[in-house]
Amino acid sequence: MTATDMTTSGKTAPDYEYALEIVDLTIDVDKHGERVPAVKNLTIRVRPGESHGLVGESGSGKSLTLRAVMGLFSKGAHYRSGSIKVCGKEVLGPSAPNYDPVIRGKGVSMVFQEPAVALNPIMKVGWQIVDALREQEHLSRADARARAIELMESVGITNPEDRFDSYPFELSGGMRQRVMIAAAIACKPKVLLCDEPTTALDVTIQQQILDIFRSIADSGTALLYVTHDLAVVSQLCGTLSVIYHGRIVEEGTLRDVFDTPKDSYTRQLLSSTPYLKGVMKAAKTGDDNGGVDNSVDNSDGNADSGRKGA
Amino acid sequence: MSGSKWLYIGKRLLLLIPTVWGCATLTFFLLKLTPGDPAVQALGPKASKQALEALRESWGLNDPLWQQYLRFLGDLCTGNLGTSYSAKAPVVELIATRLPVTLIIMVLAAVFAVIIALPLSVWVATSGSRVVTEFVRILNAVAQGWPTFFLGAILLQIFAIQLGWFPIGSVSGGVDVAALILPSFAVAVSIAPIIIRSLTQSLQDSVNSEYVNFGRAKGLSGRAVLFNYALRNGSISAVSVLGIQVGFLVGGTLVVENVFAVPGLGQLLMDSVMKRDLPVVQTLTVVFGIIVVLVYLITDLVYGALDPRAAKRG
Amino acid sequence: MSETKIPVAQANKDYAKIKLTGSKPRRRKRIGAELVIGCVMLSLIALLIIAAPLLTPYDPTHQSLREAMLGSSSAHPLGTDQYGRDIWARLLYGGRIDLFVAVMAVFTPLVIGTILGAIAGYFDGAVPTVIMRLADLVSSFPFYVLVIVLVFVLGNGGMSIFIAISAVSWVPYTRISRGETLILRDREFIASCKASGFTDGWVLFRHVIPNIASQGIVYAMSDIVVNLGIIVTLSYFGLGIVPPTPDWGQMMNDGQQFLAAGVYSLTVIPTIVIILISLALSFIGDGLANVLKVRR
Amino acid sequence: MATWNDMIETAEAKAEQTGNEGRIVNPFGESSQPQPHQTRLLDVRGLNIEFVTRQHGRKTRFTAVKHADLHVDLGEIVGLVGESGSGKSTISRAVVGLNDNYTGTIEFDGHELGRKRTREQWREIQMVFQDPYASLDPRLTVRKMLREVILYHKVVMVTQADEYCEYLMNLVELPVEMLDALPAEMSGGQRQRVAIARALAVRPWLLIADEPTAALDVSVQAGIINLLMDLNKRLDLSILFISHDLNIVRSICERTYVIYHGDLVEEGPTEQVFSHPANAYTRRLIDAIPKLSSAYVERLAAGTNDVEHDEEQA
Amino acid sequence: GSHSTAADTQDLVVARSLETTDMLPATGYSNGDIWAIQQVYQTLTRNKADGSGVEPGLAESWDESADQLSWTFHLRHGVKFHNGTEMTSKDVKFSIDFARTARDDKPWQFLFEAISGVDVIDDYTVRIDLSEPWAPLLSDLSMSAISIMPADFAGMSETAFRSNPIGTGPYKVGEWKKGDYIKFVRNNDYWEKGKPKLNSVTFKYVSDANTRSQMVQSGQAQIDEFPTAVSVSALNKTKNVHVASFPSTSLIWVNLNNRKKPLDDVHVRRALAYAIDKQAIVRAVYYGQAESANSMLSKNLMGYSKDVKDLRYSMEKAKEELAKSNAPKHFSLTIQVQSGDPEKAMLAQILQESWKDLGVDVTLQTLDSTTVYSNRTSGDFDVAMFEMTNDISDPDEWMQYMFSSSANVNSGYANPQVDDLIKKAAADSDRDTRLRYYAQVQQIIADDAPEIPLVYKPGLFAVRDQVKDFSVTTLGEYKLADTTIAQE
Ligand SMILES: Nc1ncnc2c1ncn2[C@@H]1O[C@H](COP(=O)(O)OP(=O)(O)OP(=O)(O)O)[C@@H](O)[C@H]1O
Ligand SMILES: Nc1ncnc2c1ncn2[C@@H]1O[C@H](COP(=O)(O)OP(=O)(O)OP(=O)(O)O)[C@@H](O)[C@H]1O
Ligand SMILES: [Mg+2]
Ligand SMILES: [Mg+2]
Repeated sequence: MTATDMTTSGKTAPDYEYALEIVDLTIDVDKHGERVPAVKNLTIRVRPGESHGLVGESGSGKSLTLRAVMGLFSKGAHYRSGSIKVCGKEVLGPSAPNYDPVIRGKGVSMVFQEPAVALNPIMKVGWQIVDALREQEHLSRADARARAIELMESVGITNPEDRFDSYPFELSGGMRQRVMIAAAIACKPKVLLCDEPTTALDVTIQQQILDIFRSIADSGTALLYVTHDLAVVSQLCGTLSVIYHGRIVEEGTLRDVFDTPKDSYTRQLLSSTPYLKGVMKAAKTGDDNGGVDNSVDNSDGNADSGRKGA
Repeated sequence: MSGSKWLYIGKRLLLLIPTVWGCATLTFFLLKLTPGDPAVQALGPKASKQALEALRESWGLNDPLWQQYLRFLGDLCTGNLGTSYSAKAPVVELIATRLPVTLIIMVLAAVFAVIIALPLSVWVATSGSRVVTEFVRILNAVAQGWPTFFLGAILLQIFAIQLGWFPIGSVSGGVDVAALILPSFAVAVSIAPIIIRSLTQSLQDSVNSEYVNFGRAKGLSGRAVLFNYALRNGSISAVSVLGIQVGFLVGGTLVVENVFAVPGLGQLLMDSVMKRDLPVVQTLTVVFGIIVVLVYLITDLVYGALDPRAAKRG
Repeated sequence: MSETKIPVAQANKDYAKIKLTGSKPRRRKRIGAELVIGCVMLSLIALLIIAAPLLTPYDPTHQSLREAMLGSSSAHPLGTDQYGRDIWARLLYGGRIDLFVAVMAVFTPLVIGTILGAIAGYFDGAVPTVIMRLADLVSSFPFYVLVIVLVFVLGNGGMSIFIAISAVSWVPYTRISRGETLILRDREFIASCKASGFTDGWVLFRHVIPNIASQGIVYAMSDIVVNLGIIVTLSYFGLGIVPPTPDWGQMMNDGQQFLAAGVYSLTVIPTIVIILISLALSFIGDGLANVLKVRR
Repeated sequence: MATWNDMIETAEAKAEQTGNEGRIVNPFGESSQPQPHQTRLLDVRGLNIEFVTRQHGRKTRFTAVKHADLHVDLGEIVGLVGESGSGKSTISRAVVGLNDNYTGTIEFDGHELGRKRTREQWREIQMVFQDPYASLDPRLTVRKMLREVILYHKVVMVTQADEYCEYLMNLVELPVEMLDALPAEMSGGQRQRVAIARALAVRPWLLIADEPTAALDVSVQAGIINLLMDLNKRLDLSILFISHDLNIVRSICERTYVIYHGDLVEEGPTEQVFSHPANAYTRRLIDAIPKLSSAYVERLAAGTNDVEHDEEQA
Repeated sequence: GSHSTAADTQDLVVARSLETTDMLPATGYSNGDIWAIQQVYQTLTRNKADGSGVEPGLAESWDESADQLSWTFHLRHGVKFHNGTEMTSKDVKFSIDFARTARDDKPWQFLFEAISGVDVIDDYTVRIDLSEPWAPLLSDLSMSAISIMPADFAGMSETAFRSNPIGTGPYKVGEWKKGDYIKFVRNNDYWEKGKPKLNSVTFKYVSDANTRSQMVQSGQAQIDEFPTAVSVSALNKTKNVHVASFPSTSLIWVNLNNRKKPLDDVHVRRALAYAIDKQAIVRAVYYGQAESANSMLSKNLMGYSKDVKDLRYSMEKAKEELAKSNAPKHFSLTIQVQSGDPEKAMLAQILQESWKDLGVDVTLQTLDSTTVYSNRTSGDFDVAMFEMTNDISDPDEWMQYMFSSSANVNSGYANPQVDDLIKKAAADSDRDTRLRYYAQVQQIIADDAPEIPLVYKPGLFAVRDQVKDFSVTTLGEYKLADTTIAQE
């Protein structure tokens, strides 16, 4: 892995402590014609070179948070209050009510969950890296191409020269995810947001991708890594926040949270991981309990209606 | 273009054979079903019964239907398209002078339709404003409800009479493109609503798509994202809609040709049906069939060029 | 009793209990403003048309040549046409046949086309090929030749127009429905239906068609206006609805000869109605698209 | 309306009476449907599945499953693991009858399954699909969905259908009220339970679960897996459990097959496969499993977790 | 606009409602053909402008033999065909023989059946022999169908000649785009000295009436053939444009199928005729630009009698007549109308409404013109509407065509008395006697009402004021040899 060329500027002492600082962020979404908060007073701080995990169940507001940092609210999601600073500069907040897109690319970039839909389906993958470079770094066509090929190689794409002219649909899921990572880090962002980038992938591929992220973080980029897979967090992140229904319920270093979880939700999250071999075996042989809770697996869609119906 | 592409084109062109046969057969029997005697048309209302009978005999109209059909198929295969009953000139000649007119109207109409539809669709898809959406909706409704002959009359009144920018029914030798601009525009207006609808839809989809988001996340400017991401993707599905519309236009420009006094194939078709000019109608339907197949082929090729996935789907 | 299950997130529990009042949940499908506006507009127009006898004392076919081409007055709110017929009465009565033909000529091809397309998309083999070749053939056959010739064969009038349009316009529905079916066929629920042992016909009619119908229905809304346009065009060539049955196409075309004389109202009045219908259907189409959009 | 608890109690009471220990007894009584005779419920031998794909008009043959031998015994949970595209779903689709284009034999309960299956044969093997968001008809409420399959296979009488639906809901631990919910109104886990309920509605002997939890949250996965284990035990249901999540397979399966590029490269008792993988690929797969190190989890596993109670009381 | 050049170049554009499809004189039958043929070809005799008779054309003079069976024509000297060769007797013989000999595609051949032979006396003298005395001969010879062509088509095949006509007329065919326009250019060797004055005349085919008017309004064309009656006042108000009205032989009439019940009953036919308010039609359909018709013979033709008493509108009389008939109380009729003809469609609707009060249930059936004419020939109709213009100044053609029991117009009406009168009139060379016979026929027809005349229409033309000396003869021939275009 050639991580050396990824972010060298990160090593020079920056004039800010946190590469990414989200303070008291509240985001509303439209639900059944009402505007309800989906992310509530969320605060996350990530230092340069640090990998921070954001863990929570589906619908807890992880993606909304990341999209707020990118300034990419989809229809129906609205910023309400709070502040987001990238490299000390407020991009969204009281002093910047309208998101400033200048920060994208070089300041902050993002790897999306589904590489199959996040890559432009009709554009050769190489050009999807090149166009970012040309726009942001003002490189010539040839330079940008050379740089793109380097990047592709650095994220573990074999034969980058050949792959350059492939279309996304011609690549496997793992390859696509690598392309997306290469495009996301093309302009050496100070902050890289990752929205469940390995969920769609095989374990073996996941392992390789995680390696890439590790080296990106090592090169000084601040990583905010969203997942619901605690095992992944434990492999990659130094610190983490647990989000539950739009609120951070627990945060701290990996060891603190994993070894002595304080919040009950965190505990249940930890305990629901199906790695409890002993417990499993017990479940298979032991007697059953009729009083199992009926529906343990609810996304908050139902939770909300349940609340309202009550 | 790769070899397989040519193979594909070749295969598609082979489709012409059943299409031509189907079109011709359908027309043949449909026209045979219609009442009305081509001989009366050819000789006029004053002709004597004997003359009519003699003419029918010499045209073979008294033969059993299957014989007529076989003879017709034979002629078609040998490329013998016959002589017009009414114009008494070779059918090929009649069609050849009008074909360019129709083709130019089709192409211009397609271009105008895109020129009309593209900005409006982009406007609706990107502005997200209710007012814009409703404004364009009203434009669409007006364009759809406005009868073509009326639109034609108004266009002529304004652009030909008041402003004098375009000729009406030019009589210059060759094809006077200036005289085809208003008719093409009228055609474009009539097909634009459908294109606007589909283009807006697909643009909205692509503007809200994840790849556009990713494009922005990479730091691309709004313009770059709009053109290279949203528009290119969004226009893919509109291409086939446009193709189908243009295909439909072949022979569907009757009113426009009448109103603007341009001698196109649509008018010839209408006249020939009215006159029971079998050889002309039959050849025309065959020509239309060929044009439509070609338009669809071009559409698919453009589609394929725009969308690399198309090749894979086959 | 000892806990032997895999422990699960208990905190979820509070939110997880779904309280549904009554036996049926209130499934508030959000009917958008568009659908409401469109339906109100269309119902108003329909109401006017249905209640025509109450809204005008005139017989729409009654001529009174001595009162031709009158301007608007209290007796004739929209004036009279060249036969001295009351335009308001003709406008009201004129919608009956036009809308009926236009709607029927959408409904029939919608049903036929959707079923054919579903068959073509669902199965492999000869039948789909035949269907699609036929669709190709019909769509490469000049539409107006078919319509005009059919009108000649069948005699002009609403029935012929209906048959002629139907004979042609099933094609887009077939294409739409086939495309949707091809997508749907790859979705797992079709596989899961088959795995339940359902026969192909069962799956096709109970699962495939209901799920793909919405696209065609939405398309059909704009097709109604297209059909009205065809009726107008046929009237232009004198092949429309047979007089004296009042219809909008004939009205517009009756007005056509007056355009040269600078009298536009005869054409404009029915045109406005068609534009309003087009607008209403556009609202309904968009609204339906939203409502019918199957939520995943 | 009988609550779940009442239902279970009566069921258990019945079970005790009949000595049918550990099995949930259908409140409608065992139907006339025959029970399996063989312990070897499913026996797949020499299963070979080829796909012919067309690329740019050229046919290429691709063997997705190569001479697979695989069996499932009565009441057994068998795992099938392998990376994406290795052929897991292909095998399952062939077994369940969705793909009849294979060579080799698939025997079920001692009888070979033909290419055209009888309604009864369809009933015996049921499948739960990977993506609960795509495997339910989005237009049907749970009740309609269940009734359809119940009545189609004539599992109970029409008059009993609703009651039977409630029984099924209880079986999969869903509130009865949810019978009138649409898939869109349910979470992924709930949908997957509905899918399971539908599969169980026809009282199959073998359930094929093709990555039933892959699309679900970790916290939700546990519930589904519990349910499957539960059903296995209560209904003597054999399960072929397909997954690429080795952790889950390790937790619940007695026996495991490992598939790699269409080859079944390893087979054996789960523990043995995981602790002493014979095949290099299996080893690689196991190594790639992300390890979670949490003292809390360890304590939990060891049963020495008392922190929780403290907290809850606090 | 681009229209200021018409005066400089003397190029006239006529927007025409009909297309020119066939310029072979013997076979072209529609007005679109005939009026174009008349620019290029000429005939031995020429119709006088007012339609009252014939005057010398290519024949300077003629003599009739005593037995009335042989006519000698003296040809004009020095007349050149467009290809430069001089016109002589052999060309005349060729042309007449071509037109009269039986051929399956010659619609006019019936007109010349009385001719039994054509003899060349010398280069400038031709004798025509008749099988029976035939008064209309001179008029017949003015028919475009018997125009003089170069012998043997000047060496071309008939097909080639059809597309490259050669005549002696003031204009020759310059450019001909079938279905679009035909452009005539000046024949510099024309025998009438100083004519024609225009460089070129273009007949542009524009089927839409609005567009034709607009072309004249915009100066794109200088003449619009047949503007709609309703647009006349608007056109007259347009600057530099006026509407010229020329007398014509046009008659709009209703054809009844006298063979079908209950139309076979004269009382029913009379009732239907009485029920039509022609005055109202003149106002509502023609805005006064037409005249109600009293006779089935065109007003501007020789033989027309203004004394013919028609069945004037009277609902009482109509009902009385119907009461006299044995028609059922209610019966239904179908009116066949040609598609694409708004004027007739409007008339048909008016008839429909007019007859409703008689208890007649009228259905309109729109058919293409081919079918309408086929049905007329085969008798497959109840009621149909037609417009008729005559091509020659003699009424014989009209009489034969419309009223004789062997008529082409199939109304199924057969009256030996009428047949006899027509025959006698054709054979008689005394003008007054002929007129008397024809007046009698007209009154019989008016009373028996086998057909119902509606209106006489003038020839309306929207003309730009700059066009000078443009006129149209009663028989529809465009007099373009004298026409000039002035600066606007
Ligand atoms: N544009 C939107 N309009 C309305 N509601 C929204 C919108 N975007 C998100 N939401 C709602 O906000 C909540 C949080 O969504 P978010 O996408 O952030 O969840 P997530 O944590 O990323 O879940 P997952 O793990 O499934 O990706 C959800 O309940 C979702 O329904
Ligand atoms: N209908 C088909 N036509 C052609 N190839 C197919 C078809 N179905 C599956 N394949 C191919 O067969 C191989 C095995 O596919 P299969 O779906 O069985 O994999 P899988 O192990 O279930 O993977 P996943 O974990 O992604 O579901 C893949 O390479 C796939 O591309
Ligand atoms: Mg998310
Ligand atoms: Mg699979």
